[in-house]
Amino acid sequence: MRYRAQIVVSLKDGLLDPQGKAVEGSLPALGWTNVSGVRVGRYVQLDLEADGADAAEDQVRRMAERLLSNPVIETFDVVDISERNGA
Amino acid sequence: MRYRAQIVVSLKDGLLDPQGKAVEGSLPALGWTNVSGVRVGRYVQLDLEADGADAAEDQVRRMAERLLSNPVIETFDVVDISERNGA
Amino acid sequence: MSELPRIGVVTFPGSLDDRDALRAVAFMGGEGVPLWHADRDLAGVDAVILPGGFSYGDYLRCGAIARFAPVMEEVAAFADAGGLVVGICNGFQILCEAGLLPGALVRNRQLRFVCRWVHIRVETSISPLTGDLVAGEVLRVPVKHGEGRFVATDEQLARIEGEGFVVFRYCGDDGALGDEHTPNGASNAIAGIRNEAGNVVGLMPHPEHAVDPDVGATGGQPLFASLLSSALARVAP
Amino acid sequence: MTEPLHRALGLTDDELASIRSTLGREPNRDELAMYAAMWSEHCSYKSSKVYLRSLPTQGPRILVGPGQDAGAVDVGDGLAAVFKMESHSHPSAIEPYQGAATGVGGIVRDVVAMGARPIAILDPLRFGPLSDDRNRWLLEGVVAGIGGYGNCIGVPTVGGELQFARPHAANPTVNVMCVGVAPAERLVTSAREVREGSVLVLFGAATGRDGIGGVSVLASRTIEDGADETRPSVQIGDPFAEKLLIEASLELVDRGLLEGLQDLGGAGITCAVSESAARAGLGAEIDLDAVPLRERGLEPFEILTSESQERMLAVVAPDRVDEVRAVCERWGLPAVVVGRLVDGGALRVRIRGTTVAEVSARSLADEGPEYARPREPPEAQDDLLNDDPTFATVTTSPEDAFVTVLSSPNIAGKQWVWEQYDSIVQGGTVRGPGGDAALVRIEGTLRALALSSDGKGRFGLLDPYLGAAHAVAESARNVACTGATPLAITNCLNFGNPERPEVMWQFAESVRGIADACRALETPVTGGNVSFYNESGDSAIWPTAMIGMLGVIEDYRLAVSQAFGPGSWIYLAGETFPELGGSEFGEAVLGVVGGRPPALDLERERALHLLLVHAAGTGMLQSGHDCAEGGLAMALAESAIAGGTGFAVTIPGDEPPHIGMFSESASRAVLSVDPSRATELEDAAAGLGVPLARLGETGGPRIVFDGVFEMTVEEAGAIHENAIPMLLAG
Ligand SMILES: Nc1ncnc2c1ncn2[C@@H]1O[C@H](COP(=O)(O)OP(=O)(O)O)[C@@H](O)[C@H]1O
Ligand SMILES: [Mg+2]
Repeated sequence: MRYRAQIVVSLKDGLLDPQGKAVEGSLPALGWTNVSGVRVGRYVQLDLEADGADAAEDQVRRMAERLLSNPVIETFDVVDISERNGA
Repeated sequence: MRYRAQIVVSLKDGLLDPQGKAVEGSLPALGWTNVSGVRVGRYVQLDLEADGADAAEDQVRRMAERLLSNPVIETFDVVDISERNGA
Repeated sequence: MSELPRIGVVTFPGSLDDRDALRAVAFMGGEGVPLWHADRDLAGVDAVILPGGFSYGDYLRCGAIARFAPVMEEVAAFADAGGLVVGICNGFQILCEAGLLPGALVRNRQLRFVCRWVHIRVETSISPLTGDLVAGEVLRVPVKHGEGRFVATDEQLARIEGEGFVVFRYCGDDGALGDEHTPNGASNAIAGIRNEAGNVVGLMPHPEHAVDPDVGATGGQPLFASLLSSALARVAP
Repeated sequence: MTEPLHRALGLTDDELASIRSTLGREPNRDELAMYAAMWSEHCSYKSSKVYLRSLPTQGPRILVGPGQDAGAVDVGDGLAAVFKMESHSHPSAIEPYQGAATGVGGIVRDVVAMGARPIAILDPLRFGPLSDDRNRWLLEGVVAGIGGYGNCIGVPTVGGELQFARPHAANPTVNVMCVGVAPAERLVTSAREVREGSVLVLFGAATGRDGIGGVSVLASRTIEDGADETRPSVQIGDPFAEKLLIEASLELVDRGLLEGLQDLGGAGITCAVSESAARAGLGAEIDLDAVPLRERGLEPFEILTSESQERMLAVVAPDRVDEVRAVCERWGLPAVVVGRLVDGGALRVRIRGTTVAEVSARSLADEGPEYARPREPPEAQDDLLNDDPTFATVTTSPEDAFVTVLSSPNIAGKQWVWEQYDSIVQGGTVRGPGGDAALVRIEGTLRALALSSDGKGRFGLLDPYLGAAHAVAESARNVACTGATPLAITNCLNFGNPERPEVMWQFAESVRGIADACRALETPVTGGNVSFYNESGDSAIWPTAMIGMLGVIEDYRLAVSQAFGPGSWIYLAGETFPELGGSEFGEAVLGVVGGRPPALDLERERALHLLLVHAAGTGMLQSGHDCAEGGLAMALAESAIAGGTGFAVTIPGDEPPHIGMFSESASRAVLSVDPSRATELEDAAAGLGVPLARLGETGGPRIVFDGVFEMTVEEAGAIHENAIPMLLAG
């Protein structure tokens, strides 16, 4: 079966997030003074063939560990895996 | 109340996504030949004070339109807004 | 008239080639006027350059944050009134983000920063940089960017091409187009474009780094010469 | 088993004992953390000090020698060139992009802390073979990180080195050199008048849990054991914040608002404060409540040793503090008063009104331990020397050997690397990457700084003394080839575990080699950095003394390039001996890393430099190029490729061609002159006692080794340029 997986890769908590810092710093000038804790990460979407959601999730996790993230500074989260009929 | 919003910004479908292609291209060498349609986007998480989820969502959309995404090349999706009690 | 054309160069936090642009203006016989991102004031200059660099680190998207700087309101008003505005590299990205030019600049196709001398072909005389040049002239200038691949929606691109808004294309030393000459994979080898009125131009290459023969080729000289004469020609709005 | 805290922090029992006796009591854990950070190998140089003292550091043009943030050289017109090299190998081995990026940030702050504007970066690198995809990942990440940071702060990267060797696979070597310029009288050195009561202002980024113990753990323990706890110590660089920090710092210096300026690097606030105080012969009081934090709940010892990037500490007269604040604010940087200098030598740390640490500033900064560790040559050393390719029987044809060496990644073109670097920003780059040395002009003058970085890993393995001396000689030769006079060096000494006698022997020999070469070439040492523990298990990296040479050319319009033009006569200056020991030919063609490295006669070397500078200054030369890795054949090929012009030469000497083509004899350069200037060059060479042999002529589209083989310049150029991209394509 065909699955679509969505993975979010973000910097480990506690690490400086320059992008988030820059976005947060620019918001007040745009009139938004009520925002905090901005963090910017990477979003990866991919399709894969697998027999069963478990197999799919298992592979996605291994891909995320080896290729999509560097465990030294990043954590990842498989936010969704769902079957895609057809296309 | 305090809300946490999660926004995903991705390149428009028509646009070449070299990052996605690079990831896809490196998978077979690692033994994963069953993956396709890799797209890489941006993930933004932020906290904001608002009276009510609708107000929060409304502001998040406006921030996404004005700052977090560029309509010429990107689309955005507010994947989640949920209340955060306390810190 | 003996008065020198006064060319403003805006410094944003993270601008890098602002000094180089001021130096190039002076080298070509103009008066460079430093402008500051936080000031709502263009000091009555005859033309404005948004220089290269990494404004606000180019975090999020190149130019996405700089476009909201106070000075940009003035630049937009200046442009609407017909004032000459030139965006170089990061400046080009800022103009696109601000909607003063169509399209956008995204990650190079090869996913790597590229610093290299290239050739560009002038496509039109209608722009603040090409008034003294004719279409077809080939210039040698450097590029240095990680996100210089020009893209636009199909409608935008059709209009840009249809109405001749393309000012520069990457090419070979003989002016021939070809993928191998395009350092970033830009649509239609586009290196620079203008707005409809023809008073705003943006380009990825760095003409300000190509005026002094002691440090390289001089393909930027005719572009700055054009800018200075257009600036002299028109009464600043 | 839980080991005692001091050991967990990298302090030995003896070190703890001496801390006890200085304090006259038990140190508390905050004090222990401060000592651990300051007395780490990285900060205290405890294993290397005794040797580094033997380096020549004096000279008529030396303004600031070792011991400051960076060294400074008088380059005329009252201007000083400030430069230093540093290693960021350990973090780069586990997070190549951020590890290398923060390496750039750190060395740039060292130069800024002297009050100089950074105008150039060089990045000598070593990796394992590109056949391994982890090594490709490391190279791609490190280069992207150096570019990502350097490009974003607007300092051109104008040179470096890239070499490959298996022992560098687990431990890549990432060194970064930064060069700056400042008016000599405005240099911010400890010589400045710093008074009791002066205020300590911390400005720049907020402080987080970055690289806590990073120095003492990351840099003082080998990757292997406890890779896991070292991991969180990698930091994320913020080049945008650094750019603002540079501009703010230089504005503070220009406006004369500072008594002192310190970057915060290894050991963070503890290091910056204790050094500022110790240098002034004073103590200090600091209040940790004032330090802006990035997250809640940092413990005192974390704030004290955090290595959060993009921060600076200014020493300011009390009546200037408001002006300092205003400048920082204009650049969008938080600036807070964290303390002041006080009489007596004590560094007192307060938080929430209570004193958490009280130690002698000098004991932290200057009275760290010092070891004369045992040293002895590895047993296998003689076998290595005896396995000499010079005497091997060679079946490979000269043409095949030529192609093999030309496409070896050590020799091949490095444009894949330097095209990812902005080498022209600031508008001063007269000669960027690709030549023997880069030339960066000094604004408002006709002078240019000539910069080259060189290390000789193979030679170093076979004979650390010669390896280091050759590195000094080659970097000076690279500079002289452009017509510039070599003036001074900085260095980064990359070695394995100093607790092993073989490594300590390699280190001592290397320092001896640098000292002798720098004395003979009159290029004193202005500073440097030592990186130990570059090993996993018992396989250390090749002993690599990386040399950063700085020279000056009086008129950059007379600078010489390596590119051939048509119609010139080609000369080889210097003499070729049968010396294939440790050569590229040996490794690439015969698969042998062994033999005796070429001999080095420093008097001959110096004579060659004098000839090169004289010949360039009188405009004799069409081209000049260092003849080193890959020998005469490669020097000729590189000049042909650079100029798109061929040549025809006869290899001198009666040995088999591969000796004359690939021997790496020292003190040689390939020169080309217009025939009308030939006798002039010959006379000059004779006058200086430099052997000079005419090899042939330039011109045409072909590379021709008479009676040996020929190929087109175009073909050779393609091989040279495509080698590394092809290896990276896997
Ligand atoms: N990592 C690098 N970064 C920037 N430039 C580099 C790098 N590696 C090599 N180069 C440049 O490539 C050219 C050739 O390098 P190298 O072979 O070490 O020169 P040489 O043998 O004359 O010392 C030099 O100009 C050098 O600055
Ligand atoms: Mg070299």
